[in-house]
Amino acid sequence: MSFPLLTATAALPALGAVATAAVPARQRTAAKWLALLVSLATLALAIVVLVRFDPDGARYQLTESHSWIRDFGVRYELGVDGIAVALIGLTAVLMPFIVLAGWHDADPLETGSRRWRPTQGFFALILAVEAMVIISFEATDVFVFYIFFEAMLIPMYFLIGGFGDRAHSQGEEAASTQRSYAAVKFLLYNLAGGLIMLAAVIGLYVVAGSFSLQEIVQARADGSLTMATSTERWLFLGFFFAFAVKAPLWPLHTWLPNAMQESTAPVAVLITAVVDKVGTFAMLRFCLQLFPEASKWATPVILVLALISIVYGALLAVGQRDIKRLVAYASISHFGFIVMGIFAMTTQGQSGATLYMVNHGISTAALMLVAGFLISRRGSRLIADYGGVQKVAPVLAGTFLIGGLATLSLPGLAPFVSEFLVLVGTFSRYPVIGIIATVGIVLAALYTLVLYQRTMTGPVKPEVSAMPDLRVREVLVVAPLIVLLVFLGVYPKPLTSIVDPAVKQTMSDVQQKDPKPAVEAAK
Amino acid sequence: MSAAAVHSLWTTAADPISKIDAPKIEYGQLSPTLIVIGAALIGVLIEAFVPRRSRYYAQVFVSAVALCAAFAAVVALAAGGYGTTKAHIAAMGAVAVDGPALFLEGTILLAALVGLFTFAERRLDPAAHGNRVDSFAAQAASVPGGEGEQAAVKAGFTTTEVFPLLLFAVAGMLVFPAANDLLTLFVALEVLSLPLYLLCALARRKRLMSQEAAVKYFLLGAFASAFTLFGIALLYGYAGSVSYARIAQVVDGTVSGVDPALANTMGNDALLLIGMALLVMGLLFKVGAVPFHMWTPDVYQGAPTPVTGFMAAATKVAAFGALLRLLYVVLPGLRWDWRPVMWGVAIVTMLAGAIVAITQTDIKRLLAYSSIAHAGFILAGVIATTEDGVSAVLFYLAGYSFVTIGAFAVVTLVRDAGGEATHLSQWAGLGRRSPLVAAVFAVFLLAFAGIPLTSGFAGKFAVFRAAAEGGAAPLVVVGVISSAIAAFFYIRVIVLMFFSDPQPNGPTVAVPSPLTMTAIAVGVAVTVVLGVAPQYFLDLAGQAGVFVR
Amino acid sequence: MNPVNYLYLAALLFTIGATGVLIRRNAIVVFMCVELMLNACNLAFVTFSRMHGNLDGQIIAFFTMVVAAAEVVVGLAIIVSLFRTRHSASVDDASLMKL
Amino acid sequence: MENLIALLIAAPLLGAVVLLLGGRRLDAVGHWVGTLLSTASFVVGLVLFAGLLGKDAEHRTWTQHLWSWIPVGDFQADVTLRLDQLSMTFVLLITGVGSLIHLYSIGYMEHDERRRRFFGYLNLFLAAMLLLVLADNYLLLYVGWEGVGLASYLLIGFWQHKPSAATAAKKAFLVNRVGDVGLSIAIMLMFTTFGTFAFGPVLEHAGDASEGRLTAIGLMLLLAACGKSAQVPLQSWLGDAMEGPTPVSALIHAATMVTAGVYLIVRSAAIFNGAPDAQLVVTVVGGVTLLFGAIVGCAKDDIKKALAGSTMSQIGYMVLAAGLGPIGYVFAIMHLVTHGFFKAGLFLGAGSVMHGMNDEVDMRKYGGLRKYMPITFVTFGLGYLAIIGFPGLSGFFSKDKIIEAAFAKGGAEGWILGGVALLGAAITAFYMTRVMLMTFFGEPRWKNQPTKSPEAPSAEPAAEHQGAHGEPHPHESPRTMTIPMIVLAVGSVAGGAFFDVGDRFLHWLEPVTGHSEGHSPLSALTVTGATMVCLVLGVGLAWAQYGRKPVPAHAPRGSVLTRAARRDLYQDDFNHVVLVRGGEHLTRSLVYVDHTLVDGVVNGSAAGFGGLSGRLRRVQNGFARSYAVSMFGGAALLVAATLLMRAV
Repeated sequence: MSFPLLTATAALPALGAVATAAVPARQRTAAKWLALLVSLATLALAIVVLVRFDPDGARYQLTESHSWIRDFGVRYELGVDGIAVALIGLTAVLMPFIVLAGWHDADPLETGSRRWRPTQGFFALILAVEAMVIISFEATDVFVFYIFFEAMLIPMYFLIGGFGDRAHSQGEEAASTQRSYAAVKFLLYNLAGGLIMLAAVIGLYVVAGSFSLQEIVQARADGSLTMATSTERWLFLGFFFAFAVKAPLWPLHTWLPNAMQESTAPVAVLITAVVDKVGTFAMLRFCLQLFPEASKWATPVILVLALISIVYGALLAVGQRDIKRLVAYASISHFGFIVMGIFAMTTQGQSGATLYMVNHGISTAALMLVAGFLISRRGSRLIADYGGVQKVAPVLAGTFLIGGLATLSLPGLAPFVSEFLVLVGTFSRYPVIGIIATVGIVLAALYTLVLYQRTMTGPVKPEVSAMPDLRVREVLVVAPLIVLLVFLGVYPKPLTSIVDPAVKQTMSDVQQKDPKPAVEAAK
Repeated sequence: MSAAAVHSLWTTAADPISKIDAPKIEYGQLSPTLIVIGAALIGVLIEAFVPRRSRYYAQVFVSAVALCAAFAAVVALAAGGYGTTKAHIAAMGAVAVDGPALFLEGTILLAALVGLFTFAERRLDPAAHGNRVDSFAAQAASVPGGEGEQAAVKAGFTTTEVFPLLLFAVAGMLVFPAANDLLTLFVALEVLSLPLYLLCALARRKRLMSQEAAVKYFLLGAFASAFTLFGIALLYGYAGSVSYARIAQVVDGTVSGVDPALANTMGNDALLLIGMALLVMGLLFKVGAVPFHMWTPDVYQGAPTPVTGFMAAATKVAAFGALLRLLYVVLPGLRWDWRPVMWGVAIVTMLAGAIVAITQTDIKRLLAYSSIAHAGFILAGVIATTEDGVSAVLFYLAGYSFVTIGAFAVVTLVRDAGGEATHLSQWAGLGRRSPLVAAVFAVFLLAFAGIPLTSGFAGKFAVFRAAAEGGAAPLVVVGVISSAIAAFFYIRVIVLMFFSDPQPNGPTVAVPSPLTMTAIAVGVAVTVVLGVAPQYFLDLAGQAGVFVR
Repeated sequence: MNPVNYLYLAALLFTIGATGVLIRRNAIVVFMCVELMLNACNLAFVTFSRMHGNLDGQIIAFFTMVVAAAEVVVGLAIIVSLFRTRHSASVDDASLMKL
Repeated sequence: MENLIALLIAAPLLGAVVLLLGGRRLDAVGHWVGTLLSTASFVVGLVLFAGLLGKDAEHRTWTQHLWSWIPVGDFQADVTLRLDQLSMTFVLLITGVGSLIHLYSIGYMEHDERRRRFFGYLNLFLAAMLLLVLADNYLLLYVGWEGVGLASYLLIGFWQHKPSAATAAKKAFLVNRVGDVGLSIAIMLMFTTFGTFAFGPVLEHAGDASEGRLTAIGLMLLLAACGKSAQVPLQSWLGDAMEGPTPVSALIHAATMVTAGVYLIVRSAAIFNGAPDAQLVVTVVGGVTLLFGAIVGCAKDDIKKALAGSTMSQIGYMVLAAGLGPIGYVFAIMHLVTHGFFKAGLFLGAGSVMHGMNDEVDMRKYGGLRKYMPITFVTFGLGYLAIIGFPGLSGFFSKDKIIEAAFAKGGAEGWILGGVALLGAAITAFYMTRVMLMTFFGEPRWKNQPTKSPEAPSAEPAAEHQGAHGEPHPHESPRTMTIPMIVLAVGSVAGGAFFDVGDRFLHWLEPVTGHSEGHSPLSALTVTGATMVCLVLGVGLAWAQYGRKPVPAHAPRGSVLTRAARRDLYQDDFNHVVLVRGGEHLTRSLVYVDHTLVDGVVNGSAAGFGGLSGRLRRVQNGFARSYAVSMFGGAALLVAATLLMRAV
């Protein structure tokens, strides 16, 4: 019995969360450092996973399997394929920056008893989320995945509802009500999705008699398990609904803007860059593999929804007055791309989608965290309250611009690679949809540059005239992300080489082949 | 009526006297019940002979010992294989000793033990005139606010009768799910109900509400048991017997030795169906299923909180046990008649409970409605009519009862000058004041909401899965939807506790004695264990899934 | 005379009792109506016992009486204490808790 | 030797990185670093050029494979550079002109505190532009393509504190993005058609693909070209782009970047050859833009905007030529190069003039400057002669060839295109003469009138020479500025002849683009003659209007056409009304929809449950008897239902 690496990767932050929560109220800073160290250690473990993972090896590697709840046919089964490795990597990479960026976000206000320890709670919750996200990337047992997919909501919920931007335009009272509204909305949306998925999960068990992803896929392959078409479709819809809420796909997206708007920048990053990825990841791993036929059946509708998300999200981003809301809608547009890539059912599309998950994570993190620094300086989220910042804080403005350029997927930065792959992948099977989707490219440029112009350029507003430039801690947060963006934009091969085999596998599970070019000779 | 017939009546009536032989009772196998009843009687004697100041301790001691002993007996029986291989009918066919019975008895006894701790709590209320007081009226007979009461309080009286009453109720609950003929069922029903009626009336604070709760509970309960009894009568009329086995045979038509009278009544399905409906209705009343639920909120709110907790937990367990046995042992032959009806009841119960709870403003009423919704979920499992269904329901009940007691125990802690602060607005910002209590309560709420890694989720999953396998997929969908609705108000409370600022003159959290702490701790422990590693208990419930008939 | 008639009588009594519970205000009377329902049940038991020619029904009737007696004890205790508190035995007055 | 290719890009890229990350400590030397590195790149270019000349025409294509970029299934994008005659030409033009303008900027930006960053951006531009022309596949070209877009964005908006500049930058980027969409779709089409998008295989097998697909690809490429090269209908950004510092206008918006579209079309010759319809569209776009730019150029009083219009029009010539197919490709590039010289020269001249005039850009406030800034006058004048196609100067050769080719297209098309080209030549002569006269001849119109204080106090250096107010004192610019002007002037004088003699340029480029002699219905001499006539007409007209009688210091209302031309033929207004306003309405309404409809459904359902709950809980009215009623009813229902079940 070898060392349970995957379990360790998830358990470490979990234990870290407990430890952090246990730090006495006085040693606030200790808690912060502890959290930072734990996240770094997790990163180290994730790197070990990355190293130990052999792209050309078995479908699922580093597998663990133990009996858990026999009566429910549940086994504690973990295993990673390339896609999972990539996303675990993303999570582990982002966490330290999230912790670092949120360094002062949870310093307690005066109110509350001496036992009230918001700081410890904040970082403990963040680590808890990390643990649950990682394990849901690792789970190859539907039930295990479901459990953590759902349980994840609770710490997220407290992070959103419990901690918000310090200075708030309408005062603390309004702030807290809006916060709890956002938190409740987030929870109910996702819980509803999750519960509907629960029905589907039970249905799956009734039909398949097992929760093990591999077993079911195997059984379906060798024909020992057959599903009635209607059953498969219902189950697929049950699963997809939950993931579409999480992703979030139009028209189930409205929780995201509120959640991101009300939560602090690091938490917002946690939501959109990490937690939401579980949704798209699950589409790729569970929807497609468990219900290939139904997936193909649903593809047209889903593609249209994705297309709507792309255009709609971008257009709304253009119309926002609030920086964070703008980023949120931009993310909705990007998630549209991801879903489109997944259901384009081409190698390029799905690899692109996976890369997109990673790159979008990094780019949004960069943009959002810088935006957070900006907001924390002026104490307002409204675009209109800024102007001419680049004059007083050139570094901040510069990083902000780079984050923006990444968001509009400028060639040379990572997101371009994934976005183009998604487009090509979609185009090669559904040309019209692919072409319409390119509208998203133009709109992305529009909302990003308008945001930059309104906040950073023009005459210096008096309120921002005294704004300090990025501090060391903040530079430490942003610089590595930017380096990553450039590196993955120029040399994404390490990532693609990990992801490709897994995608090919998925393609064969769905019995799909890439369309052949019209002129073979050229190849 | 012909003379011959009359004469025969007399003769049959007169004849057998010489033939009566002493009944054969398996005292060992009935020991749990007997122990509890014995302890209850001792409790009565204590009330009679032990001096007032030492009564409390004596009562608590006796009750605790009795409950533990009874539980030990249950464990011993289960270990002795009475739950599985040696399961059989004891006491001349009156009481079944089998898996479900033992499992439920065990659950009830543990719940009762935990409940007992909350009953015995004396630290929460400020000491009156130097005497530690519990949450029961100093002298139930005295008029609220009258000088009689003041005198009683001054004298430091406490109603230690609650402990024997508790034990009697427990005894009834132990027999209820094990009863194997309708008469025993009825008697057990009354034995568990009557003490509860009284306990409801004994609150120390808010006595008017307490008495009102008692009256409502009593009248409606009596009303319901009248229906039950009439149902029993009709079934007896149909089958000519009240023993489950016999009735089942008659229903299946596999009965032997059909005399003309029986042949006559057997033909009359109306007797059977109406009787069944009325009997089931009586049980549905106890579990608080819509539309027989209306007593629940009022009684839960008015009764002393420890009683509410105990009642909500143990009564549900016992009643569902009886319902299961009735439907699985007596009426399986009628499945196609009662299942659709129960479908309706389950659906209405789940939805109504969840929806009405949304707008509740009193924490105890909120929990009452949530318990209604949960009754609906459990019914979904009952309807499965598979072995998995049985074990799922058993598991659910086990998990649910401890969460409930724990939750109500927490409610007893949050107090202001007027006693317990049960209005939701008073709970605002509790998380800031005392994070621990709020966190614990949050855990219970999440368990109620069925969030994964809590017993609530495991139970819900088991029940829904059983229902789905039993071909009740629509029920599962409805259940899922109503859980989503229900989640809303559980979340509301959490929001209130953690995200809204505490009110200036809000309630304080009393520091309880180890008793209540144990109760809550047990609740949390069970919630987490059953949520994370439920396998062992699922095995237990699984083994206990078979009824003897 | 056909024993079935006794059943009709029992059903009638039961219905009367039930109706009484629904329409009467005074707790005592309501309770008496419940007792009436129980007695209706007893009648039914005895009748069936007669029809089937076994004694179970009669025995149950005795049990019922005992239970009813116990119920009376408990019930009167509660109702009386309520009456002493409110100086009224009306069921409708006891409606503090609602919604 | 192939391995030097990467060095071309590496040098300026390094410069960009160093200068942008270097921080203040580099402020002192930043500009020299930048200039040095771009010059280094130029030197490398020369070396490679020599190397190429060393080989015979067939083996003048070198590739350097650096690394595999995006390998996903059949989708294989590599980072490979390709140096052949075509890209070599561009490399020399870019690095050469680029270096000169670096040098010029040293003086021009002397007093700008952010000069270091300016040079960083310039280097960044060079790197991107070189990548664009050196890329070996369309996706890599796309990277350079957007890279220059970014650089142009940064440089147009260099004076970000001016809202107008920021807006202009944003506009340029957005309009270009529209074009880029075309490029990306074209690449996707290539991938689905050929399974690859590397120059080699695609161009080689272009013939095998159906004409329909080729046409589609061609049109998409054209869309891209329109965006980058400011061709109608995507030309609107170029005028505003003049908000940038003048060296930027010279380098990016005259000499190099804006010609990228022409490069793209010529590079994709094989595709266009297979798609006549696409070619026709290209020629039409070229022709229209040619006139559009020229007309706009006639009406502008802002010297830079006038030149911008001219740029548009000249690129129109190139595109037109490129659209003609093999008979035009070479001349398109040739005109591109010569235009690079004289237009850059003209812009630098304009910059020098502004430098001496407190950043005054309104030509109506110039006049008689030849005495004050002789070098500028001479260089500018030579550029002027070159552009109008004065015999013997570079413009004469390149433009003349294009006009011939246009006629040579044959048929009605040929006549129309040729006519347009001729007309264009006439108008060119007119507006350039106008610029010349208004600026350097006539009475000084700037005497004893304070010029408006420049919008960018820190920006244009002249502010220091003169208190921003008070009348300007025109003076010659420092040497760092004049030298580049002189060099470019030489280029614009000699370039054409040098290329034309013995068809040097033709032979040089033919292996890449291919060439076929069209047979024009008119003899070359006739065409040249016609061109001369047009030229004289244009000059004469301009002299009649601006030379004979004094120029009014304030613009007269002017004819309908004039007013239309001043407002870019209302094209911007159209955009504003249709796209901007419409877009704003769309987004605003969508925001509303999202809030009320999409979100409303959710909140509504929540509220609905709340209301339902509120209504249901009233049933719980506190009266025991009503509870009993519900129980009784329930019992009745239960019984009824059970009996019913049996009945059915």
